[in-house]
Amino acid sequence: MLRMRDLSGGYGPRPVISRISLDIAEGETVALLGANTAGKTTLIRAIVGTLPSVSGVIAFEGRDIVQLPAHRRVALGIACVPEGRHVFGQMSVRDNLMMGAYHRRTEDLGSDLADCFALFPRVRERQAQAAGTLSGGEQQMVAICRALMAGPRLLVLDEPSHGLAPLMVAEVHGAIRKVNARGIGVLLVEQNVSSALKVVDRGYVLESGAIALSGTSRDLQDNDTVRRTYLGI
Amino acid sequence: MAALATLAASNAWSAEPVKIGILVPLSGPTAQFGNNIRNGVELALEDMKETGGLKALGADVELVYADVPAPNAAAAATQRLISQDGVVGIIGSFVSSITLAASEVTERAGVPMMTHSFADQITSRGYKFIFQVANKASLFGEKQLTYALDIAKRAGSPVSKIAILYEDTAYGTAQAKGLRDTANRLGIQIVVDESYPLNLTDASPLVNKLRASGADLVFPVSYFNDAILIIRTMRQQNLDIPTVGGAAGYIIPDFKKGLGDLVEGVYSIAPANYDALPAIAEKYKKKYGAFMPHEALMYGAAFQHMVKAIEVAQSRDPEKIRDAIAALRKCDGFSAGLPGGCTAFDANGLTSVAFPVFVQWRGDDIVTVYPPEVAKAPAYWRGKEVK
Amino acid sequence: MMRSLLIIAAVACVALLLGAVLQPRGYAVRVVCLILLAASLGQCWNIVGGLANQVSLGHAAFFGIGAYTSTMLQIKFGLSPWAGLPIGMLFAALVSVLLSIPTMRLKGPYFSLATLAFGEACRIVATAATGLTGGPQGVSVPFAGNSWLLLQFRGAGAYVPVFVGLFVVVCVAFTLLANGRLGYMLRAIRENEDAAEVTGINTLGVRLAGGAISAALTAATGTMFAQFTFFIDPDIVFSATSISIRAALIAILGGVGTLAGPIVGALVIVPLEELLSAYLSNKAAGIAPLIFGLILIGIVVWRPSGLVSLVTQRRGRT
Amino acid sequence: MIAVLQALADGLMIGGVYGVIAVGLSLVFGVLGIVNFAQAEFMMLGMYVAWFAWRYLGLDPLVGAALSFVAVFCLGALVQRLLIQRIMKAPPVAQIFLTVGLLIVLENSALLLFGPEFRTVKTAYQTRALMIGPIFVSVSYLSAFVAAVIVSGGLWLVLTRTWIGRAIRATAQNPMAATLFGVDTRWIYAVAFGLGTGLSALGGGIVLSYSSVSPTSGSQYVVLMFTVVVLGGLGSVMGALVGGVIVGMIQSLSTLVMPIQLQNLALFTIFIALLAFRPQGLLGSPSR
Repeated sequence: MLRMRDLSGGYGPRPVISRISLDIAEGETVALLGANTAGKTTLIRAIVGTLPSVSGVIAFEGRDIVQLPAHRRVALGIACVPEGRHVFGQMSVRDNLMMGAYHRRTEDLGSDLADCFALFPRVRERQAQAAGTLSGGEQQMVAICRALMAGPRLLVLDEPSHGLAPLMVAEVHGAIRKVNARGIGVLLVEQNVSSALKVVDRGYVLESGAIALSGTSRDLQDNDTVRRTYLGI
Repeated sequence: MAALATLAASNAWSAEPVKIGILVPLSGPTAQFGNNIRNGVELALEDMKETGGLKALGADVELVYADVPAPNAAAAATQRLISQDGVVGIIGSFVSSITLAASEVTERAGVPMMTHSFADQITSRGYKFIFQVANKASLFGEKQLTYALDIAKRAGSPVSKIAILYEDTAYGTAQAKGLRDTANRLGIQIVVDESYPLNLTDASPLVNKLRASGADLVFPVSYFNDAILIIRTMRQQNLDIPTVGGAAGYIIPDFKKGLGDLVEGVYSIAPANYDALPAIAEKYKKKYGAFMPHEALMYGAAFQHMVKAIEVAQSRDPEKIRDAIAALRKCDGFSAGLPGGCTAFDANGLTSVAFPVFVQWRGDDIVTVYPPEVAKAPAYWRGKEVK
Repeated sequence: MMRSLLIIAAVACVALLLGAVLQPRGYAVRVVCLILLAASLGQCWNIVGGLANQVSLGHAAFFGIGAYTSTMLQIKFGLSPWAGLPIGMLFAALVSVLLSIPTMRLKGPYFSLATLAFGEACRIVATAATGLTGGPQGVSVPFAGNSWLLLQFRGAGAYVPVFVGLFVVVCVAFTLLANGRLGYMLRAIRENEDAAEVTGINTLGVRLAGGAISAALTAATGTMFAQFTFFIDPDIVFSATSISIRAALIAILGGVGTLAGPIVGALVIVPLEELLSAYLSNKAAGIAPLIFGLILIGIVVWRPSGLVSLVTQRRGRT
Repeated sequence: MIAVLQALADGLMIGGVYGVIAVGLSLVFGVLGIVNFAQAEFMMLGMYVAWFAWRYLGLDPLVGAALSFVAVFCLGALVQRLLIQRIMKAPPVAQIFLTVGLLIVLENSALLLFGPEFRTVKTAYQTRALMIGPIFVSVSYLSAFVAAVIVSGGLWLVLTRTWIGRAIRATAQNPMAATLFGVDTRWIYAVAFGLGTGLSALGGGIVLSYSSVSPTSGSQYVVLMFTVVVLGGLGSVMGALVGGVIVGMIQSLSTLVMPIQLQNLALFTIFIALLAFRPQGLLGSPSR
């Protein structure tokens, strides 16, 4: 579904990520692992289109999207839960969800909303509240629901469990599995490597802007380097 | 200007033209008046050409404009006219503060300047090179009241309580002071004495005060924008007290265009009126499509006075021209349109002849109704003709 | 720091030289004076606007205070403007401290707009307080002939050394502030106020001091202006557009927070205005300011961080 | 007592109008983060459009104001694409600089195009007033006020009930996230700037119904507009309306106890004092 070849890019003349190749198959869940400054968010920004300078190939369902502006990628089926959630704080939760479906601009969103509420019943209760007044975990739910409202084929989540209580982390990861069960591909960026590897099929390890390792989640869990560096075993 | 330039070129045999600087606001908030002055001066120049230019010097007169939208730009522009363009005299400006700032430069440079700005201090600084063709603002205030009182008395409806509403500018405060001092001297009660910031956004507070005061006569001193707000708001509240405007906004063609029939019968004090000069006024109307406002007439007269003085002096020396301006008494052309019929000056450079007149709106025109020696028609007071 | 002082000295020498060779009662020397005044005004603004990034749009308040204090003291008590000058500066500094009580917590546009309102409030007070200021009719400085004692001269040429003096004082003040402890602290506040506070900088005191110095020097410029034009009224010296916003424009056009910024800004803006007015006044009304506005827009779109960035950027590259 | 009621009524009416001319300024700041000193010049252009519509199409200025909105919306959007967009990321001082330049250009373009004279419209209701008890209610203020309420209501509906309105609000709060969900923020910036300037132009049409226009009419309102939006909270639409009414009230009530000359001194004093206690304005959020 997503095919990346020799991708380099960054914010100025010096690239932050270089020559990255990565694949996500239809309906697959893939994790992107690595330390704080490894370039994970930069790679995500290249995929969703908000990175100022990129070169190389990103093909989504066979179409090269490297030059496609960010606001047109969501219509192809890429939706993102950005790092730090970035909900529209002064808008109601419901308006936040509506914004997720902006590229479709249809008022007929009943079933999509129902799907979201099924995933996170708490969101239904909070519908009329301003999103900025919710707790961090609730905002994360809104951010995920908002992305799902876009009707994506690939859901990109950047550090969705960051700063959440363990119980909430479990709920979010559970939701990711349910989403994947609906046939939606997932790219998950996590620092919390052990729990991430329980959710995904495969994973890539990023180091200093380049791919250092890749493999199935089982392979990675067994890999000595991964165990030492990220799992602390 | 283009026409002028070609004219100058065709007279190649003649000497270098004599340059006169026209220092007026052509942009900014008072651009309209600067524009009228330009029209007036150009018409005055045309008028003089017909009677045969500057014979004595064998040269043409060239106008050099300087656009001075605000007083901060006045000094530099004046200096530029004098030392770069080599003008022998300056005409301008409409706004008193611009005139005051510019005359500091003309005085030091020894170049004559003629103005019709009202401010009292223009000719009270003891300066030699500034000439004021109109009376001082305080005199306008005084006459505004005495003229109105006389008309009211003759109409049989004496006035005991008056209201003064004025913008807080140099022109408004000076005129209001004249009104106030005269009222106090004559024992007339001032029931409202209120200044307001220029360019009102809402006139209701003013008119509320006016309505509550029970004044018999109101003197609003304002430019156009405030004038129409005040008059309209008065009409809304059915206040039809006789209204005596303080020149400026009350005697321009736009006043009628904006208020229509509401202007009928409104009085104003004026430094001059075009009906004293029917032939030239007719020409002006044909050329510019509206009646000749007083500033066009006054500056046209000032300009002609200066040109005549150059001819009398037979010199381009500003000092000599200054002396000729001071000595000259000119009673033809535009000068004849001024009340008193002449342009002439006292030792301070203030007009020694002119006096303010009273005008009243009749249809599309303003008519001089007072004092009797210059009146063109009888005044109406509350709709009745005053005998 | 050495380089800054060299720049100031060079500009001062050129101005003095021009003052000496140009026709002393002519137009060109008057333009030199206007440039010096504009550069000084812009530099005063630059102290708070550039170093502390507090975009004041109310500097006309201090300018007007300076102009009126010395002028009224001269008219009412015969005091020389040389004596009125420090009194006006002190008064302006005091007002700036008072103003900072309500405005010190304000940030960004809120600060700018509060100072804009303050400048306008001062204009209204000056207009209404007829007894104190002469009101809207303005006041003329009585002319007593050439006199160093009364700081007034017949021609503009004699003002050049005086204005060069003002210019040098203001620029040196800026340089000392920019390179000294106070400047360092102002910049620290500009970058991150909370962090500056944590590191023990008395942010309030630093701001008050910077603001007071800027206000006092602006008042000095106002006094000089009054002695130069001989006529002031509230609309002239308390003008939001031709003093407050203009001071900011001069500094911004050249480059905010740099010594050379206001100098470059004044060197561009004043001659540009004069040239346009000289050549276009005879054409349709409004053309000159229209072109002036278009040039401003062109410059800011081309160089959003000011004209000085042309030089600094090139040096950065090589 | 009657004087107080009269002042309250006048303040409310004129304040509603202030609200409408200022709400566009607030919108422009809220969405683009730009303090637009040229906003009142767009209002002035709107006054001219309404005047021409009255003169040549016979439209009442309150109706012609719709044309003002459309014309200035297009101009504003164009100005945003050609100029403002280029300095969106520049420091705030550059933005001040640009909008001041724009102010000069617009004012003098109007002078060149329309000449320096004052223009005003004549309508039947201009000289009428209703008597409600002892209170005079000017029909022109009342119609202007009603127009202002309708416009504000319409704006509120657009911002909360339409896709474009949601996209504008989303962009104002978080342009990055808005982009992720398919909002072309550059287009939204142009639309928001057009909408903001268009609303001020529409307000200009409303003001023209009782006032006059000349190329410098904008300068009459520029400081007033800023006072209104800062009092209400920059970027807050409701705030601008509340701010408008407060400013109208202060101006009107202050004349009961002090000279009219000082009405704006009263306004600015309250303005600065209020900022000291609530630096983000009455309804503004502390974030921006």
